[in-house]
Amino acid sequence: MLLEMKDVSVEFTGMRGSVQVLKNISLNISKGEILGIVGESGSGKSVTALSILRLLGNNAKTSNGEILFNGTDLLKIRTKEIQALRGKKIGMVFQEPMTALHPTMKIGRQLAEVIERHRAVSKKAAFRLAVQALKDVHIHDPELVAAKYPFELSGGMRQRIVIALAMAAPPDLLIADEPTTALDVTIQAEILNLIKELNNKNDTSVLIITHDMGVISQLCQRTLVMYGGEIVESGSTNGVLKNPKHPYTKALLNALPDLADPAQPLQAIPGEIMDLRHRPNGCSFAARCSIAGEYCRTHQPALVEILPQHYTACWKGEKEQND
Amino acid sequence: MIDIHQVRKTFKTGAMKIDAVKDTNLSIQQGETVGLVGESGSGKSTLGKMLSGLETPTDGMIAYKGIELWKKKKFKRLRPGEIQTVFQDPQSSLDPRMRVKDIILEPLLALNSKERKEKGKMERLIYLMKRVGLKEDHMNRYPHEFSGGQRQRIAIARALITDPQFMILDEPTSALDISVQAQVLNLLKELKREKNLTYIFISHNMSVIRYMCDRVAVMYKGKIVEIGPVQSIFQNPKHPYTKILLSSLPSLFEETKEKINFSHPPSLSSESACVFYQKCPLRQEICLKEPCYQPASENHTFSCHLQ
Amino acid sequence: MKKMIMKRLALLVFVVFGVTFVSFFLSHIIPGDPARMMVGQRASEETLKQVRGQLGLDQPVWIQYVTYVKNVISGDLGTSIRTQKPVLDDLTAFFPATLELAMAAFFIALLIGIPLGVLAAVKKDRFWDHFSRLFSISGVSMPVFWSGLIIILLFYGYLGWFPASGRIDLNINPPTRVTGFYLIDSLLSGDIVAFKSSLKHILLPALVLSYAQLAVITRQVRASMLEVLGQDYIRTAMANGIHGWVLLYRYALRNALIPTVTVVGISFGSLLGGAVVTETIFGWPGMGKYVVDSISYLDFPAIMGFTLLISIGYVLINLVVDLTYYFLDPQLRESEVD
Amino acid sequence: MSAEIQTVKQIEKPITIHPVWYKLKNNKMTWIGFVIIFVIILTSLLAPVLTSYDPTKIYIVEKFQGPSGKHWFGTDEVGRDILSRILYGGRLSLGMGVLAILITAAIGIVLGTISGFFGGYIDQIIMRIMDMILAFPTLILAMALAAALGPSLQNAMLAIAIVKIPVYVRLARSETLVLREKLFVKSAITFGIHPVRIILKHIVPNSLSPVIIQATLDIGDAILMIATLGFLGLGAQPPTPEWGAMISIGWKYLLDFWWYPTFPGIFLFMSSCAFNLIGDGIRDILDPKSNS
Repeated sequence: MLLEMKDVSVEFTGMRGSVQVLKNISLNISKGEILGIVGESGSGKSVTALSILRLLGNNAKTSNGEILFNGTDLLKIRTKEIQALRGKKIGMVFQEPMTALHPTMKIGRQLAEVIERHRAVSKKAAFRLAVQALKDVHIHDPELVAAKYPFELSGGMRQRIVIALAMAAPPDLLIADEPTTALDVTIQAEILNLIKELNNKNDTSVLIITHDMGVISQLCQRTLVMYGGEIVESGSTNGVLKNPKHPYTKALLNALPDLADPAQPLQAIPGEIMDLRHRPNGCSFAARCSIAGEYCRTHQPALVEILPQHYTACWKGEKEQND
Repeated sequence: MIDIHQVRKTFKTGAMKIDAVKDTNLSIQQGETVGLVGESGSGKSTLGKMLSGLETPTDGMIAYKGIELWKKKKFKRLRPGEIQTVFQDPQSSLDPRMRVKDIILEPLLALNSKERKEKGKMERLIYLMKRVGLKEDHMNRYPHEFSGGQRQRIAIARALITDPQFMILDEPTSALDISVQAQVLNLLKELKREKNLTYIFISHNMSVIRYMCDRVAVMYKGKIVEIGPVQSIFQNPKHPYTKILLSSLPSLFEETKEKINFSHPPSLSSESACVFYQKCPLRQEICLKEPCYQPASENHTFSCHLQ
Repeated sequence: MKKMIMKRLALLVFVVFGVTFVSFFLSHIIPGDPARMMVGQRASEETLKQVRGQLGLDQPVWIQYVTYVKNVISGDLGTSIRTQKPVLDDLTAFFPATLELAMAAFFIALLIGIPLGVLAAVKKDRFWDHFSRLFSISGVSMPVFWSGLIIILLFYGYLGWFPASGRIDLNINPPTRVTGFYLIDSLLSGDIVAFKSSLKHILLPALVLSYAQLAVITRQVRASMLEVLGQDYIRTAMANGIHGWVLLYRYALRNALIPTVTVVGISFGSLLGGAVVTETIFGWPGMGKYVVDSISYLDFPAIMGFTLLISIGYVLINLVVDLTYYFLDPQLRESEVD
Repeated sequence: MSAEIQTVKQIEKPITIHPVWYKLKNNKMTWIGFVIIFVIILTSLLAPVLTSYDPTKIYIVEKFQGPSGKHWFGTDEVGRDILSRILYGGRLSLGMGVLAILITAAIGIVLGTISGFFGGYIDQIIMRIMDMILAFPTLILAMALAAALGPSLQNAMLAIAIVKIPVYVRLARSETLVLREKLFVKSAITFGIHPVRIILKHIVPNSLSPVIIQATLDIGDAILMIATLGFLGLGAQPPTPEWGAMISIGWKYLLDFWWYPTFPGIFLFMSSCAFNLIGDGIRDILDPKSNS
């Protein structure tokens, strides 16, 4: 197992006490695998990604649990060690390509800077490798682009460069947090293809965070569904999308306009997204769930294997299985 | 109901002139929902803004019910409140310092006092709030106390207070989560039926367009490259850009779908070339001349040489 | 870049005209008669009239203005009523002293302000942040004319470590004039004694003068550092393994300094203004003292010459600011190429 | 040096409530500022009750007396009680400082909002005039204006109000430019609401907080500048008990009678400091950029 998160919880401390944004998250990624986390805003999917590299702010506290990367617990090692790991072993790509690059440093220099960090090469060689890295993410005229500043490039180009930066080492694991959300659909497709290709070529594992079911279905082998800072369902992408077990996953898929009949109303999920500051005692989805009973509101369900390699955290689902 | 004739909008940045919208024709019938789809910078929002009075057309004519909206660069409201807009970002479309009640009633300030009194009655306000899914006691709260979906409901209630006939929906659900998006889309559909509204629906999301619209116009670099009934466009796209757009839509259940990609910019170009020339995978020499519109089927036209 | 410099120089012409215009007419609404001040209370109407004629004060105001502008263009700023010397000569005599003081204060402000601002941002809400906050708030709240007095009282009155006035000890000959800056001139002529003495003299006034601007610079650096550190690209850099000094210096500070440049430019202008007061307290023989004396004497040509000089200096500082921007921010460089 | 800098800007949270009061409660320095101002205002208003001395009455026999039970802060060169002069002077310094900023902020908001909202020629004209004012160092221009208007406390106040106008015009203008792009303003335009109403209802209220922050900080500065003009003889004239004017006379006696310029200076420093503390605190509370 390349990465193993076990029972990780994260709290944010603010002016008025603390809010639990992640609750007992466990997941694992094996070598060469693409794992997807899908969820809406407030589900904790981005926090999960940031917690791995310990990039959460000072107001965040990661309590209990462990994050094992190649066997070492990332939560226990010293700051220096995690800094050495960032980019070298685990790369990360963020949502906003427009602001993710150093605005006053040339592209080639930015890449060379990172390459120098991770590989024992001379300045000159680093620059050559930087140009090569641009070529690897399918940028035409890499020499020309290397001599440009970020503001001279389009969003799609910048996201390619951000990916090139993250892949500079190259790392064993690439975390991509909504890598295509800010891009046009047509560009999105190209970026997703690029990620898939890099995964193939280098055998790099990928953790992809998204709100878009389409991205999940196109890219991921396995999928986790998050709601309210918890994992509510996990399994193979096929299983989760075609045979969803958790009422939330089902409802989410039904709410998509993609396949809906325009003559019928969409099956919307009633209510609003859970407010993390008022975490209920029972299942966090119970308030919006169409099949929740009294028991669901007072008792919290655990993630159980309902089908082989397919887990869900739902009292009803378990009963269904038992019946 | 709406007639857009040869409309052009040119933005100047320094010495550069960019046509955000060029030579666009579009007419919208009473009661239909017309979708405008395209990527960022395609001019779809600019077109919407010219209908609502936020941008002045550089050239051309826009008429509402046969009467020109723009006369000598001045926006004429035949009757204020007939055309209303709902914007994308409910975060910034509500004044953070106003109470919900005042926000919803604000458009009435443009009406004459008789109409204002009539439409601003408390029962009407409460009815509208309930209709869009808000509670009566939300009236005295401030926008920051609401979630994104609720704010969009407030924005919709505000647009409805003047009893408009035509609404410009500019990416109304793009900032919302999927589960909330479905609620808002349903609401918009119901309202349309109830009040016999006409919509122009601007979005970059093809599946939302498919679900919401009767007709759709695909825009690229300021030009409508293809327009027709939703069914026809989705099943039988003619323009290469529309095809790429449809093929890049990540689909949930189809495993293998043939993907068409953009082409890289050619060395040769011309001022009068087709708008899609730079990226078209099928381009040929003839494309250096701007193509005319040609019919594909009933009501379905596109602008490409190569079909 | 040429275009930008041309723009600034065009503005300079505009400002020179504007400033002469405003200061000229301002000085003419000042109640008081400079001719009367010159000849004294007991002089006869006859002499008064004669002096008026000499000064051109009997002409209509706009003719006086045209004459004045003509003279300014040919480099003649008029003759000071108070010192009876050409204003230009007076200003060139006093200007280096003021500039030396302002520059010294400026470097102190930069040298302490930037690191303190960075430290405060990095250690936000911890000791150094609180310290820098208190330090800078007291800096902007400190009346220069009062803090100067307290410092004199302490270092001269009680401790006797530093002199209280002048640029150099009276018994030491000022160094041969090359730049007009004693510190530099004394080094150029190898006169260590003069250097030490002028260093001792400049230290207290420069410190007092720099305090307020130091505070401003510290706050600005802290604010823009915090903003930059919160930006996405810093997070990207961190995720790519950039950390420590490289992150702080090459990624954060370089961009944080861009908005700081404007503030630094303005603060240099304020230093020239603040010098007026500091010079009065420390008996520093610069332009500040000269202008205060001129104002109380209603010495129009001197006041106008001074404001003109300061305003031109201001425009030039802005030009330097623009040029700095130009080198720091590639996006600006690009947009210039139209 | 640690690189663990706060980086998570946006926590995924659907609703945020302005925690202004929570922050204000925790901001000790702001409270210290409020307390100082309160004490200075109170004591200067209660001056007739707190001291039995007339601030302008000359009593040569008691000149240059050091601090004592009788005269807490000593007496000046003609035997006036320095404490009572400071307390009465507080009314002038604070009052004039606040007034100057109120005037300048009001003018600045009006001009800046008009400039930003309408743009075009109006904007060009207003901004070029502001550039003119900005071509002078503030203090020098204030000195020249004060001299031109004739040295007095009121004129010093006016001079300061004039030289500070560009700051507020620029601030209000840039806020307006940002707000003009906000969708709630655009919406109001699409409703067909009159521009004046849009400015009054949407632009001004939403651009007020940076103006308030700037104004609070500037009151401290205005108090200092009024005192500076007084010190240079261009402001309040003797025997007005204005702090700057007091120091202006007192500093000549500094080495022998240290208390004379020292105490007015302390009050000057404290009041300016208090406004800066409050302004700085409010900025931290209201400015979203400075939050973590």
